Amino acid sequence: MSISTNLWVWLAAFLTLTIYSFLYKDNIMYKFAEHLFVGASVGWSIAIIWHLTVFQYIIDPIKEAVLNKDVLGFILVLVPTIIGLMYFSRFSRSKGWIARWPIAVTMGYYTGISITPSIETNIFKQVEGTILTSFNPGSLGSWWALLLLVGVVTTLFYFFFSVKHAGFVGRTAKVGIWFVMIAFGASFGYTVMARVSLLIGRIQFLLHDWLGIIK
Amino acid sequence: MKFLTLFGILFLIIQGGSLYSEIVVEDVPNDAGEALMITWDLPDDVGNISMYRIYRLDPGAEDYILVGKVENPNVNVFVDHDPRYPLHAGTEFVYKIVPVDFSQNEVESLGTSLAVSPVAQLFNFNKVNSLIATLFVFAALIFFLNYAKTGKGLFIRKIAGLDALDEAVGRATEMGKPVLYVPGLSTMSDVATIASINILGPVAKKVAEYETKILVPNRDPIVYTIVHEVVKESYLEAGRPDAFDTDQVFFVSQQQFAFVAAVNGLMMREKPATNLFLGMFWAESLLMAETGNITGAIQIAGTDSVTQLPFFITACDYTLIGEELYAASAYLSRDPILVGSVKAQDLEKAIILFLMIACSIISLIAVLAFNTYAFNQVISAIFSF
Amino acid sequence: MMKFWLFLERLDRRWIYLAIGLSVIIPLIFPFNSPTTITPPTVNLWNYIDSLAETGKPLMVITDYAPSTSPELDPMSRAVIRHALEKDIPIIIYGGLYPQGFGMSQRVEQYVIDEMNHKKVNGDTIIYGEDWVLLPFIPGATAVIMGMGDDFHRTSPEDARGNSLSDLEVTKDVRRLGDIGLIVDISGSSLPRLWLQYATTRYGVPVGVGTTAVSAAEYYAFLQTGQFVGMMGGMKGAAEYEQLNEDLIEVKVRRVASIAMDAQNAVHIFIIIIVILGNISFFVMKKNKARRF
Amino acid sequence: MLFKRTLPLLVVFVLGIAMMIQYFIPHPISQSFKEGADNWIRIIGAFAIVLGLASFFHVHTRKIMRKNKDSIFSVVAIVSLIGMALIGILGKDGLDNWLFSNLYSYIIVPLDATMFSLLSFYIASAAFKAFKARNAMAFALLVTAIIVMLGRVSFGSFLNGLVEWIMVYPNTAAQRGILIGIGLGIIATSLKIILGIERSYLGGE
Repeated sequence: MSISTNLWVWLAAFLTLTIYSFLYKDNIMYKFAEHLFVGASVGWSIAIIWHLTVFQYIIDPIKEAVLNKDVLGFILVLVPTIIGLMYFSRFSRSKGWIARWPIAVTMGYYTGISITPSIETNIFKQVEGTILTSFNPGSLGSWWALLLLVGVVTTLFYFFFSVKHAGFVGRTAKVGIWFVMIAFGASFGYTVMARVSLLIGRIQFLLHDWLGIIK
Repeated sequence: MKFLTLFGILFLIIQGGSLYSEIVVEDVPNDAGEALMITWDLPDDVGNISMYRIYRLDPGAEDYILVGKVENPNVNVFVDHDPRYPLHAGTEFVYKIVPVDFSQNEVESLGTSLAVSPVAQLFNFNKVNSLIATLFVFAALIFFLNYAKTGKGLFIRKIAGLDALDEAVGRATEMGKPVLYVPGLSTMSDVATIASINILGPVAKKVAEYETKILVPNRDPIVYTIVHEVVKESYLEAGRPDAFDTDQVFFVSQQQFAFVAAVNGLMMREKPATNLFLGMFWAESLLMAETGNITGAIQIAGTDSVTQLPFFITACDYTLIGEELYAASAYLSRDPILVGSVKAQDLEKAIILFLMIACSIISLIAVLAFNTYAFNQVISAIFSF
Repeated sequence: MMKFWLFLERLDRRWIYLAIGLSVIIPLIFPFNSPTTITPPTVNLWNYIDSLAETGKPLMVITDYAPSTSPELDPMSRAVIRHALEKDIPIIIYGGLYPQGFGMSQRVEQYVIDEMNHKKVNGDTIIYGEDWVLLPFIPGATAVIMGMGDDFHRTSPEDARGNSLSDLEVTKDVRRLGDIGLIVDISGSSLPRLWLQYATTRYGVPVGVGTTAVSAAEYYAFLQTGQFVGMMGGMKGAAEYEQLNEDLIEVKVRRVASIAMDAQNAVHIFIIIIVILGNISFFVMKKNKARRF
Repeated sequence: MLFKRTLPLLVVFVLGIAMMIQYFIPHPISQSFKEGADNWIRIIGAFAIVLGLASFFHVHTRKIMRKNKDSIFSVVAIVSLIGMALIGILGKDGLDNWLFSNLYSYIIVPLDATMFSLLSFYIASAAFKAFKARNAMAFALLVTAIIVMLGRVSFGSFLNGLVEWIMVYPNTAAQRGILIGIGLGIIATSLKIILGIERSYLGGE
């Protein structure tokens, strides 16, 4: 193994190092990499939108509809295209409000589809998993399941907004916060490994793919 | 059609299953008419059979096609729902079951079924529980909205992170530095983004009143469009429309880490006195919050992303946890109607708590005292879908 | 001593960054082979794969991941493939249901071949088609699993090099998924559950899993119920597998995951130490301040 | 007023309710309505990028006009944007163009991965700076974090059982509590939007 002869690899290695230089302090190399990254990534998104959305969802269906004389199909693509074009009214000082139409369609769509899945995954599933369905005083697992129920109940108490957090409610909510803190500590500690793996990946790239120091 | 098959089954039962072929085809309910269930009587010589092949005759077709097989000779049910051989609601299909012996030869068919068509339903009865919950939530909200109009019970408990907003904006004013507001990295599809925009309004207004500057970088172009209008409007409401600079609210990049690279650079260069991270965040939460710590900004975060909360808690001065983010617009405005909706949420929470505890107690009594698991089945029927 | 605590209290973050960087770089260049304790999920997987040697049924290794998780998952693919090649278990290497996985499987294949051919112990080299086969990417998502379940050769008539599957020693008797001894899905996503759902439930092929440390938590439940035969969780799981390879079948190669684990251990220990030291300095300083006022 | 406010709010209401109802209807008509709506949203969303671009160019041209030492970086941003977009759109083979895919793999991918990997430095410094036992709860947080971290290293496997217990019971309990609260918050916020109670997203009059 020896140092890479591929110019692309050298470019990637250079950019990797410029980002790490930010750890020391902000500098011109980082500023260069940052602006290159932002510009190139927006350019990339545009190319992707051009090929995958503009062609696949607008131009090709319109062409197809025209060829097949499919009036309904044509209208079904034309209408959202016109609604989308309404965004451009923002460029005008007096007609900017027209952009509210595409925004209204987007809001209606997303709020409408978010409700029922939230009921199912955030509420039903969590409630079902928490309810105790059997209890065997001799088995440790049963006691842990009870602890789980206590944890969920007390955590929920913390989220009561229209009741003063004093007395019973206050004490219960406090227990809930304990559960929350333990959970946060656990997730923090658990995530370290995944993050370090990312760094190992980059260092392996530098030492193996670029410098060829390690196998 | 379903009733016909039911009659068919009844008829077969009465006849002892001897007159007609014993292959029964039924519609699978609560779907778009994409599946049929076929059952048949096990033949007498089950011991010589290795598997069954299920053949289907599509309308207009000349030959049966193989749509599946059952590799256990003692199983006599098959659900035909394979995207490779789709079924269509309203057209009739005929099935034939052919057993296969241990030398892989097909033996005599068990007969053919009546022609049955799958039915597309107008309501999915498996989701009736979600529907009831949705209607209940609706009713609770409307009830509390009306109740709120009476002006009673507008109490909301203290939310430290929101109380600190004033102080945080004030600090930026004193230092003559801008306020940085990141409305999350997601699109409008995350309701957390909407919640963040609802908070941004009052915050931007306060910033405008204090004659400070607010910087709002955006990752999603639609969010950018909306946020731009909200901030502009807030400056107008504060009576300082001329102080609004259109570049204060800007679009950066849709690439997650390109956005972070730019925002981190911005923090290092502009040194905002206050950073507000409210909305939906992923791995970038800590990247931004730690950079903000280095620049010494006062930081308030709020997200419903459970995986990122631990990082905001460690790196920010105040953190709105989950539902607190959604209660924020009511808390900040004290608008009776919005407070009413928070009360509705509290009622729903109380009901959920009651259900969890009551169901646990009842099912424990049922299991321990009466030794029956019947109630557990009721519970899973209520909460599954 | 007081000075030390004061120094810690005011420590610039950049010293920590430097220490973290060194904790990763040094072990990668000079591995120190920290001990690996082997856990049951990994042993179960290793044993199951080892037992395939007796049945003669092939092993299917699926590299269902993208470059972002490859530091964690590549070592798993390599270790499993090494194991199978050492024990003459026929292997089918497959990139999984998404196109990116094919690139991963090509890379892993190349790496293992290079390593094996360098060794040339007893002049014993490996031969494509007799020892392993690389499948191409097949579009169709879930339908591909069902297709393989019914008729393997019809779903994937050729391998990635254009040979007919019925001409290759490894695959000529694999008429359907049920003829495969074990599927090991290496993935950081929820795809192993999909394979479980289709391959195991429908076609009775056992599934083992290799996954990232983050996803491992959710798979424990499936291990307890015995739905997966075994699991490698994160870099540590891969390191355990390498250890088993070395201890039980004497595979002596550069243990990528074990080396990465050295770095992981160093970073974890470093963080724990600085947090503890930070707290001591916090209390010493607090006491000190209290005394002064 | 009608076109500026009332009708847009009506659109939100009607579409919101329609999307909610379609969820309960398995009939093919409802399915194709959903697919159609998905397509519409995709098409409409594609146009917003133009506003994003306008903002991008406005910000950077202004920085260039200002002619200070950082102006050059705005040139870098604009040039790389235009270059990347043109190669992707006009290049041979479309998105499979070799230059486009190399620019992606050797510029965007390493920058992305390296930014992401900065987390391993920040997670350490955040732990050092913030994990101070200021009170009992902060103590609980830091002790759990240390136990879990120890349990993850090679020689900490004696803690495996404890770590798994923490992840499965207290951790799940708190997450469930938070998730239920979030669910209620999402539903309430969505309903407020659908009913037109919360309408700040539309801007002023």
